[in-house]
Amino acid sequence: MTLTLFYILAGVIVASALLVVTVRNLFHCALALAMTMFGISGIYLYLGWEFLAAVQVLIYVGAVTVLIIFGIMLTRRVMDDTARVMNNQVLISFVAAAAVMFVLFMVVGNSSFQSNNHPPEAAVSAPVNETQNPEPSAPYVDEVALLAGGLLKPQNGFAFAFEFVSVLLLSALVGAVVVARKDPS
Amino acid sequence: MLEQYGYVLVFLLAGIFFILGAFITGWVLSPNGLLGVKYKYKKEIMVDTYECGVETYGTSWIRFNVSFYLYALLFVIFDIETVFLYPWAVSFKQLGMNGFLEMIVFIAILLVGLAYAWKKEALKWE
Amino acid sequence: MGDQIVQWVAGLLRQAYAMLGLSPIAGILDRIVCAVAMFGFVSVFVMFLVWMERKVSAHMQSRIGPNRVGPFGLLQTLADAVKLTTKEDVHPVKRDKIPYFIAPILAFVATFMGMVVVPFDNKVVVADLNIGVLYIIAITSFTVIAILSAGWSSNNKYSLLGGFRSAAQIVSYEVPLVLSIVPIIMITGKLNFSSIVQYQQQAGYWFVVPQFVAFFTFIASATAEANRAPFDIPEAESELTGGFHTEYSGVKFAMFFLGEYVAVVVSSAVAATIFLGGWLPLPFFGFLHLPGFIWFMAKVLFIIYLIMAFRWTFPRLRVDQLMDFGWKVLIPITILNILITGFVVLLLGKGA
Amino acid sequence: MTNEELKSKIESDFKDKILSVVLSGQKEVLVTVKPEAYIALCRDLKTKPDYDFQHLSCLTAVDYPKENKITVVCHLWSYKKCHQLTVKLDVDRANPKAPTVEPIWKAANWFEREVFDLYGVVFEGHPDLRRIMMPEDYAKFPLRKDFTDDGFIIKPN
Amino acid sequence: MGAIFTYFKNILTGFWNLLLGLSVTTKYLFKKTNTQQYPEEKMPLPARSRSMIKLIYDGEKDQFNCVACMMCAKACPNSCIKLEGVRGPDGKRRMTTFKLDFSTCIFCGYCVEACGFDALTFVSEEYENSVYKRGSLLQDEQAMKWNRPAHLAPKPEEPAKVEAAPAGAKA
Amino acid sequence: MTDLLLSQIKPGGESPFGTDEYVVNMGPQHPATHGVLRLVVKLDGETVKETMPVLGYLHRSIEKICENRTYPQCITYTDRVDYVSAMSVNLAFALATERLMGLEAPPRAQWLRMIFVELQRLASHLLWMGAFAGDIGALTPFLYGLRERERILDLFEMTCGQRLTYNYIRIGGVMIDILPEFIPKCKAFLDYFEPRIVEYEELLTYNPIFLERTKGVGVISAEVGINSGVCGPSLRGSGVSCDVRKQQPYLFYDQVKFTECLQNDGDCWARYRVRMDELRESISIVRQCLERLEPGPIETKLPPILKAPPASEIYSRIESSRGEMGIYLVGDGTAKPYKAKYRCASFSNTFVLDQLTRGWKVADIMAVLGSLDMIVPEVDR
Repeated sequence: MTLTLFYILAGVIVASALLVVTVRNLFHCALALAMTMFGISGIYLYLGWEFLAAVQVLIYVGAVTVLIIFGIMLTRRVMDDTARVMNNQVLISFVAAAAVMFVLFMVVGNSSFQSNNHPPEAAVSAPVNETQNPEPSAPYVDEVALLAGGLLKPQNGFAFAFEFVSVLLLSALVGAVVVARKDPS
Repeated sequence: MLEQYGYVLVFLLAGIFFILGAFITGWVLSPNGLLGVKYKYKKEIMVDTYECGVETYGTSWIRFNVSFYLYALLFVIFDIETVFLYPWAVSFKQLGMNGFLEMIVFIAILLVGLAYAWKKEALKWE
Repeated sequence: MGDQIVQWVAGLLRQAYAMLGLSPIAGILDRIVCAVAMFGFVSVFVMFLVWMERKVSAHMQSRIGPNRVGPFGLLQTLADAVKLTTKEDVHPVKRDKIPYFIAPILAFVATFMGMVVVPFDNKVVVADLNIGVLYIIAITSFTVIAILSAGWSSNNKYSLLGGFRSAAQIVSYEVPLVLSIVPIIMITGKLNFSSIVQYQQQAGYWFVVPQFVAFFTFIASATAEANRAPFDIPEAESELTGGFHTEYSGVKFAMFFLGEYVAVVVSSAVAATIFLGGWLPLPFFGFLHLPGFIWFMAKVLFIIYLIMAFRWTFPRLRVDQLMDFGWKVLIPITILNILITGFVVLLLGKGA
Repeated sequence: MTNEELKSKIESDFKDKILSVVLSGQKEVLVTVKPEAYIALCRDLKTKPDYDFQHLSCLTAVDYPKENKITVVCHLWSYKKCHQLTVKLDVDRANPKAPTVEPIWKAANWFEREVFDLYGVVFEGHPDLRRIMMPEDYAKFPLRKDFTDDGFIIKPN
Repeated sequence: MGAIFTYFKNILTGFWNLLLGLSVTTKYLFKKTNTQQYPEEKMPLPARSRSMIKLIYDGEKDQFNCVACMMCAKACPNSCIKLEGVRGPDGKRRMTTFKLDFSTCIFCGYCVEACGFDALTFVSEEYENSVYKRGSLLQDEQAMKWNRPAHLAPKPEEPAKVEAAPAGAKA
Repeated sequence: MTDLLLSQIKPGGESPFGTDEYVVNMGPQHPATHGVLRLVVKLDGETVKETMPVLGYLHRSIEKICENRTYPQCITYTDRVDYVSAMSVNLAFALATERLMGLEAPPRAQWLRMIFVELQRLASHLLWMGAFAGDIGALTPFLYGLRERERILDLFEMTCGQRLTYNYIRIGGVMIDILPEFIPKCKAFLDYFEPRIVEYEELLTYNPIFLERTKGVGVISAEVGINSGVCGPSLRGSGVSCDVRKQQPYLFYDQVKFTECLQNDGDCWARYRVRMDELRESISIVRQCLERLEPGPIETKLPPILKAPPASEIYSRIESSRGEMGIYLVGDGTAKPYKAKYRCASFSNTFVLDQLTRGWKVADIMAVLGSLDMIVPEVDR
């Protein structure tokens, strides 16, 4: 039953991901992308990490898709269905895509996916879990507190990285402002 | 715990089916649907795009201003911030003053960004 | 009391399954029954709300409002719904078909899914998710895509402008909406609604008292999220005729309408739960021993009334002023509120 | 300044620019201007502090088919001095052409468009001389006295 | 510092003024409404109301008061009155046909004012003038026939125009 | 179906980051435009680059009709020039004809005219207030305005029998004298109405959203305003004293006390304030008129068929609710005017719409249009 669910989800994700790259109408692409993201959040949920799933929906569906649609509106030939999918850089892009895919496969293959559905042993053995495990007997890990502890407790050593995220966001913001505000004329 | 999300899934599917059901009902009952009559009047004008009774000039799918994009980008950034805020808020009492100070720094850096955007009038709508 | 009723209904359902020989798939059937019941509740409640809005607006304007169909015109909305269903479905030929079709579905489903976590009474909730607050915020962000699709696919300048304005607006007000809940979560340390209500029960006060700033910012941003006046610029009729649903008619328009009202219900329910103590009775009125469900609905209706009163009292903001209000007033205030709450909670925690 | 004084002052000031100044039966000052001096007179009337006609209250035309002329009529008003003046310019009915006063009073823009639309007077130098009331492709000039268009006029008893 | 102060002051005063506005609408929420339910509740129109033009029919003499003097047709700015008359055996003119096109009538009242024979009048009781077919707006003398009730008969001493000063006009 | 106007518009320029310039029609079938005004708006994103009003959708050639009607018959058509304040136009035409003929109405008629014109100003401003608030998005003041307006119309109907097209003010006087109960009813109305203004002000004047929408929006300076022919309350919002009632008194306006309401900012809010203040001034004028009403004839005795005015011409102006209303009459000695020109306030006020909205947002078009108090039949006639 649960495995069927996974295959359905995977099917949806792959199908909509294929749509993203094949459909010529850019707006439809964006919708398909939202669908993909939604499917991925389903995978997170399937693994039991509900916070991650919610964040996936919140950021990727609610925010990034909107960003992409607004980005689409900046292009000129929005409704041009005759645009060619291929151009003379197809080879380079194919190589690049293959490389990215290889890296992803390496990463995916090496990681052991932790499901939060299962008894706590799996969760306890997770690397960040030494900080806090509210109730060891509980079959469910409060991942939100887990995440917060992992990030913010100084002894975990992620505090600086956490602050750095903020700097990263700041730089993105400043960059956006500079790019958008520059008067071209 | 996770079986709770079965409800979510069922609600999602049920919602879609309800709407489709409503559409089908509408299609059955509407004058141009299953039980309706054939058109006796000019259809082209009726199904044209509405623009106050005047023919549309030019295309509607126009290129938009970059400020929309900027707002979306700002939103993504602040959305990520809130995503970090939530776990922090949940374990706020456990983390104590230490975590609070860390978060203040985090927010402050982002507020600098907001102030910068404000100052540069990037928040000005066009 | 509410949970007793639920238990009783569940028992009846079990018997029914057993009689029909459907016990093996009882879990799925339960969920379907829940969804159907919720849809029924939502439809009826929205019909009531539309009637209420018309009555409230009418009396505010020295009018009577609907009074022909049914007692006090209560069935007026039903009549309207029947009318919308039997209306001809006029759609522009130049539309972009797939998004045009998807948009009303998404607009409704996104908000309808939010109803899953609304706690009507103690233990009377479809699914008391651990991350309830975040779930609602996440799931309602689908509305943006619905509105963008509607605005885009209609191939109409008003729709496009309205849809994009609306998307920018929803996106901008999601930040203060999310931020205004953070202080509550800091205090309670929980993301699910039942725990938040229980915390208020134990603490003996509703969060509207210490967190009134958060309450007002939440109401303001929730109003904006639901595209209600004075933040209804996406469908500002005096500028953009109908905004993103200019080209929709008949059932499809009705679905947008339904979605908008369900969004109002969801945000009011969240506000009632978080700030007004959910199913808890009013202070000094506990002796009435009314079921929590009634208290909860009363609070929801109060907040909905507030939102309606805003709509019929205030002018509409201009789009740039709306953005300014979101980014330059609401976000700084909510962040300030978070910081002040943090200090106070820590100081009180030290003192205690 | 009373209207009599205004009349005599205009008579003396713009002797070479006007054809006649009359005080009508209703004590209004009517100035008929020489076509070539029309713009100059209007500019003087607006800028000279004695007159200070800042406000072009109305600009219209009257059709006189018997005398074969269309008279363009400007009604001027001074907010500061509170006096009124009527400036008239006769143009040829067969080929009605008049200089525009739009550069002097912006308000003349639509008034002149209206006169063009309804009388056919072409205002030379007008920035945007299009039909304003009638459809863009309409060919006749409805306010001329000899205008006929079946279906447009209900004949009174 | 001053800027921050005004920032918060603006928010607070704005909030207060919003509450003021809300108080007005909320007050009206509980007040009596002003609506009248039209088909059930009918407002009596004032006696002078120009709502329907009628031809006065003299029941005693079994004839219309109209003598076809054409004054109404002359006064009508839209020329929507058409009437004809003949000279009767007694030497007096009598109206034979009277047609009023209500689709072009603008209810200016000139015809009633012009009438010197008490033949045309406005009726304030009838004001539901809408019809289903445009043709039925062209009414003839039979459709406009109106037998004046006794209580509306003109008092002999009252002139057509009220010239007496209203009481208390001079305060 | 090709639109001649639209075909003349050239597509906008391109800029790498800007929006495509595009053209949007507002009206004639638009929920916001008053009547059937059509605005062709060139937009850059949300910013207005140009507003082109397209007139003529309500053109009924009233001026041509008047050339074919006798002078009293023309009065019925003046009702249709500005249906929201028909009394003013009645008065304008009647006054113009009287001046052309050298007539003067008896004093009682003059006072009655003043009462009705000022009541009409109240009614018109009330409707304007509602429509303006509705343009900005507040729907409730519209109903409040209509509610009070109904009571004024009741007074009119009681007197002349009509609620909208009165044909009440005639050449040489008024149509009919008021009923005895008119004066107490009118006073009762004024007493009821005065506190209502406070409510409108609470709803709108200092509402922060209203302030945001109107303060500093659509500013017109005094010079530009005068030069562009703006008149009436719209120009008084820019601080120009332009009230015909003060500058060229007609009726008995020189005998009543009232102040000319002026504001200096020239924005939508100033225009709003001017009209709200004028409500109070009009109430005071009506009160003074009611005090000074004396018995007497209400109509100059005219020959049965109106004496033909002399072959002369007159340009007569009054202050209508919307501003300066001028009537240019040319008589040729016959019973029909040779030429009748209506100079309407809305016509010249709509002209500045383009100047006022350039650089503002789409939503501001409606705010500015509302604040100018234009009425389409007055523009098109």
